[in-house]
Amino acid sequence: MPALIKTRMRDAFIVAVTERMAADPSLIFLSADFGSPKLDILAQRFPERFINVGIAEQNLINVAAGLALEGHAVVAYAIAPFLTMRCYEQVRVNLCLLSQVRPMNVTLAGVGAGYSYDVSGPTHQALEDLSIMRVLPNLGVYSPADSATARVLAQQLLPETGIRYLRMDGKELPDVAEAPTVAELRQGFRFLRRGQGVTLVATGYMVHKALEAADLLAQQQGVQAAVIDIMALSPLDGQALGAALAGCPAVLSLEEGFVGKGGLDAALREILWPVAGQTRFKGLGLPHHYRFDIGGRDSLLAAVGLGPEQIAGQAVALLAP
Amino acid sequence: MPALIKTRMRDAFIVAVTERMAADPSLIFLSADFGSPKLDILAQRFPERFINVGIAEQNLINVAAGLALEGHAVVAYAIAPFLTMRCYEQVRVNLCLLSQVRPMNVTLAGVGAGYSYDVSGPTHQALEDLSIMRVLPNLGVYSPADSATARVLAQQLLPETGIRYLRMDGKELPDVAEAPTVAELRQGFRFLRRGQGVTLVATGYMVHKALEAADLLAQQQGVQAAVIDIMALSPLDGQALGAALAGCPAVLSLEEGFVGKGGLDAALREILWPVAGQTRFKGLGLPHHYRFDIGGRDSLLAAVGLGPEQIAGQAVALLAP
Amino acid sequence: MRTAVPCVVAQASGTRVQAGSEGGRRIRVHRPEGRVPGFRNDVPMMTLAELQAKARWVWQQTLLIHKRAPETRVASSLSPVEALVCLYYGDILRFSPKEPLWEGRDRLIVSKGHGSIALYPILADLGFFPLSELEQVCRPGSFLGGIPDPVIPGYETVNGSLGHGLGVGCGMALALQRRHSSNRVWVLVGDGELHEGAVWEAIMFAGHHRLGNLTLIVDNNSRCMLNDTACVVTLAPLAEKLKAFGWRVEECDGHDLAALHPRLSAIGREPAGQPVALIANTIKGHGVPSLEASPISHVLSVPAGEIDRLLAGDYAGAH
Amino acid sequence: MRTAVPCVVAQASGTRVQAGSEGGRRIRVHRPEGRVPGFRNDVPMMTLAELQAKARWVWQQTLLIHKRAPETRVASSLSPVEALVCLYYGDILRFSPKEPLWEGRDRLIVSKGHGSIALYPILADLGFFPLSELEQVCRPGSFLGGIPDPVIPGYETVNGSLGHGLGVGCGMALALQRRHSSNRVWVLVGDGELHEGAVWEAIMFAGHHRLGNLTLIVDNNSRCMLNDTACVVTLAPLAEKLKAFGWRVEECDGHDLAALHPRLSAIGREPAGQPVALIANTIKGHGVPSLEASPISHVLSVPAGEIDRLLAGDYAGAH
Ligand SMILES: Cc1ncc(C[n+]2csc(CCOP(=O)(O)OP(=O)(O)O)c2C)c(N)n1
Ligand SMILES: Cc1ncc(C[n+]2csc(CCOP(=O)(O)OP(=O)(O)O)c2C)c(N)n1
Ligand SMILES: [Mg+2]
Ligand SMILES: [Mg+2]
Repeated sequence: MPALIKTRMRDAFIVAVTERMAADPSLIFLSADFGSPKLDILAQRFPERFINVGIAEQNLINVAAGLALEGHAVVAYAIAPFLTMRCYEQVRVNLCLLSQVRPMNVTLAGVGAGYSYDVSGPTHQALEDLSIMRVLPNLGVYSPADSATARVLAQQLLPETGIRYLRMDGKELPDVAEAPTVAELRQGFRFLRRGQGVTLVATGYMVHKALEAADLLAQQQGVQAAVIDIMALSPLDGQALGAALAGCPAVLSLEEGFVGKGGLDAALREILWPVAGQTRFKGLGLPHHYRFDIGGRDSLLAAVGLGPEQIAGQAVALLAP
Repeated sequence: MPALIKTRMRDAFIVAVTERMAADPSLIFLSADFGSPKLDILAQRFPERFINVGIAEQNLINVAAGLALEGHAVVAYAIAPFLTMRCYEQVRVNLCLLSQVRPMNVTLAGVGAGYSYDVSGPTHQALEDLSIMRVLPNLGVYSPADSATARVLAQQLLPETGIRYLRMDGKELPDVAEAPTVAELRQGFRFLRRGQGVTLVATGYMVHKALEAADLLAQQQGVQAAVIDIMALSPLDGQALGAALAGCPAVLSLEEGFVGKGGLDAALREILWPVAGQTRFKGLGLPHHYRFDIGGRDSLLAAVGLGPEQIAGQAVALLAP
Repeated sequence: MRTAVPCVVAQASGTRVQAGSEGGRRIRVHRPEGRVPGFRNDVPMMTLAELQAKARWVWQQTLLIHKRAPETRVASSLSPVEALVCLYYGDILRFSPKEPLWEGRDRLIVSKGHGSIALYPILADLGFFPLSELEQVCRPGSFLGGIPDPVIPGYETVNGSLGHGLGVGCGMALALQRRHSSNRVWVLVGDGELHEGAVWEAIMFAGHHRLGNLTLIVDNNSRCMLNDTACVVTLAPLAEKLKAFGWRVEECDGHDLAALHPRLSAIGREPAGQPVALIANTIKGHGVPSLEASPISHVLSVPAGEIDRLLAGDYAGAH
Repeated sequence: MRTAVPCVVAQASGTRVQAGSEGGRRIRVHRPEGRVPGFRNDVPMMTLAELQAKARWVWQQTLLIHKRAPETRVASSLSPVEALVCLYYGDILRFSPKEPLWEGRDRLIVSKGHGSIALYPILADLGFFPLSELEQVCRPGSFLGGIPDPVIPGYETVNGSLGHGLGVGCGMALALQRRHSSNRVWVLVGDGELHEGAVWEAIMFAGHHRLGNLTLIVDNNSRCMLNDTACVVTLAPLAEKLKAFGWRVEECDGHDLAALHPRLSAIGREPAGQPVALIANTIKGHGVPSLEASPISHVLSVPAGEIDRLLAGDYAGAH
């Protein structure tokens, strides 16, 4: 395991974008009036290729589309719920639909996965994005768990034609592992731990909770839980994931988004359907309502049953005869 | 079976709204510059309570929210993809989120389910709406198959506090049955045909295709397929539906929306999971890309494997040992 | 590269004066010689009368398409006929029919896609696709749908959902500006389309960035779908609005080629320090009395018999 | 119904002149007697000096909240202090602390929710909730979050996502108009928030429907998040923009109570035939030198030590 240095995904991402901007003079960075100190560095280094379009997410997407049609690679940067929901139809029409006919390269980089903006209230929380972005054709949906993954995603994706949404956490987090390999990125998932009995299949911040739960399971129950990090919801190699889960008696999915609403749990239920008789499955995620209560992210998660102890408990229950 | 008179859902809906406006002086009808002859009648009868907000879907929702906060019941009327996607975040913040705290009564009435606007191209086709609206908390999602259902939905829902989206077809269709009962509406589904072997679980226009497929199965294969009409994706009584499907060896879901993306098939996979070992299941719907080709709706559907013969073929394949 | 121009409907012939001539005065249309090597829309220089004849032909073809495909939005498609004819035949737009995405083209975004069926005969006439395709509009297998999409050679973007074109045009204009291209971006919108907030985000952006290579043509037919725009949500005073957002604004009769062509032509050649809007005052359903008279012309079809009578009659006098 | 006003920070006392008095002249503030039976915000009539003292107290409280909860957006919350003080203490807004959704209230939508932490001490002071709650901001279990939500008594709508308030306000104003209510709708927005197209949809709608009971207060602190609004996407000339959309526009120094209060008070009592916008020219991070000086004041926190020094010093002279 790498050291427990905590970093922000957006910083790793922006550093990788900055490097790419040096290599690719076509790359333009658009922000909807959202920034960070690392972004200031980018903006100062490439003032001609950093454009703040203002608090106008619809136009963010449309300008990105126009630039992309003219051959620019574009990064469009904003707070995750606004980037995905305020301009959903712009993403649909001018990116997903248009890129089916004309080649375009646009990376939608959203910050604030799940509850990561914990004191800013539900408008700032991205609870629907995994589900709704997965619905759009021709769109990659990436959900890294750590900075190392965000960095290689940027390195991998920015040079490629295509449209993709990158869901980044808002908080400082330790890396969960060494950076994923290109092959792992391509299939959309990787094993963080091998195990037996139960597999915890998690995405984003829940990967951290899954690892904590796996520790608890090992310490308290003697169960070696496997942990899979889902880095991409689309494209996700369902065949490979199905094969990886073959023979596993119990699978828990973990997402910081509404559960039972077309996100990770739905993807897994589809993949696991053929072995449903042999494999027990339970999808864990956020219950289907908004929360106005204030509290640290982990206490918010614990309040809805997503603390590490609770996850471990669910795993035990799922394994029970 | 009722006579094969074809009617438009939106007409039945608007007639029911007009009746309700006579009974409820608080009810206001908002349109985003979208209409029909029946709507002209409503507008002429209640000129003070018909407001065309112009081609401004975001403001349509926001004005609806403001009126609703002041105690008005509101119908907001627009083309389905624009009503759901152009103002998705407005629906989220000012209806779904706000109505969790303050009582509001707003009915989002969208026209153009699935491919129903067949010659208007993909921007006018509602392919994502079932999936993405189902993701929003505090929102009812209704998908009637015929005018009779649309009418009773209006009668049932308009007096109730709550926010709901009604997905209506754009074409003239015959009624599939007598109007559903209130109990059926409350549980979200009803049997149109009892049968054995295979159950076709369909929503919206696909209910018509399911009935045609069931006819073919009866005639050509001697299989009496059951047909279930899903009238609501939220709230949908999963326990009742699970019980209704108990013991059924094969279930096909049919939706005119992207399949495998959190719509009807995902709901069913969740409901059927406990009996996955005994019940074979396949989700049918639209493949995950847009279509620019022109053609009647049925030929578009046939091109993606959703013609009645193809559905019947899928049922036979699912039943095969 | 242009194919010959077959005439499906007989064209009126006019005396040969140069395009842009107003009254008796002869105004030579600027020919952007050498501006871009390989300027490819080698449409012969047209007289005003020829432009008018072309507009008449396009008007007729639009009605004929509607006769075959009543799903098309005919009233919406008749108001921008002259603007489109000016752009394509009036030596304004640079384009290449055999290479629709030719780098040296000017970009035309038809944001009011539903109301641009008039562009089908123009694109066919110019060789973007065979004229015979006009017979297939809205038929299975055709690429010419009720609302045009970028699968049609000559269309840049996805149309059908209103309010997107200007924002996308901003991105294109910015890109062209960055590479010092002399190409322009033209965006055609409906007046009702200006209700959309996304358009105002783009108007604000273009004004701020002084996108002088961007032109907005407002097909100001003063109607949206259900009624007059003034009754629904008024846009007046439109010129003042746009000016307050940093745009240069011009306004003229959108059906009078003698007024319209010089304006568009001047916009097309003069470098501007700010984005330019041309408010083309038009009539929805222009030339079709039943459409002109109805506030809901948007959703009306013209019966085949009426189209036949109109085509037999005199276009210029129809309103 | 109002609770007594405990002073967490000592208030400056002023000579008793009536609110709205400018210089030496005494202008009686209009008291809407009998307009609505049960007008409940029985805040005692205040002198200008008392209003100023109240503004100072609110400013201090806002800093103290920020000291305890550095997540709060302090720069954004300091610019609208005087506008909020006028509305609540200046006999303008009708409200009922013990019945926050009292039918007879005026509606205030704080569309720039993030930048309205200054409203917390006001609402507490007026009795919407106990003053002790101010100690709990952003703490687990509190309803006072980093961005206020309608779970807070006194807040009407969901805040946090910019650009929604005016449209919702249009719906409310329409409803009030329909039932001939004399109540008004006030909407407070940031200048950067006006980038959002949804706001312009609402501006257009309000202008068209002549929503004279709707007032927009623009907290024109000339900065959005990353920079000066003029550098990002300019809103100038803002008054001209709004006028072109059918609004009456007023403009004044948003920190000068002697100028601001009479304006707001007049808007609040004069029936208008069109929506009214007040552009309150303010300073982001008002009174905090480090914030005033930085174009990215939006994202800056003020260290506790600096807050202590500021509270010991002289507010009025701080800028
Ligand atoms: C986002 C969106 N909302 C609604 C519609 C439905 N619609 C199509 S055309 C139209 C009226 C357009 O009026 P205008 O922009 O004035 O164009 P015109 O046809 O008059 O040129 C409407 C409301 C749409 N296509 N897109
Ligand atoms: C829809 C949306 N986009 C982006 C943001 C992020 N954001 C929060 S405050 C802010 C700047 C606001 O500037 P302004 O409206 O001028 O308000 P001020 O704080 O200056 O009063 C931004 C971009 C948001 N909250 N909502
Ligand atoms: Mg129009
Ligand atoms: Mg500001």
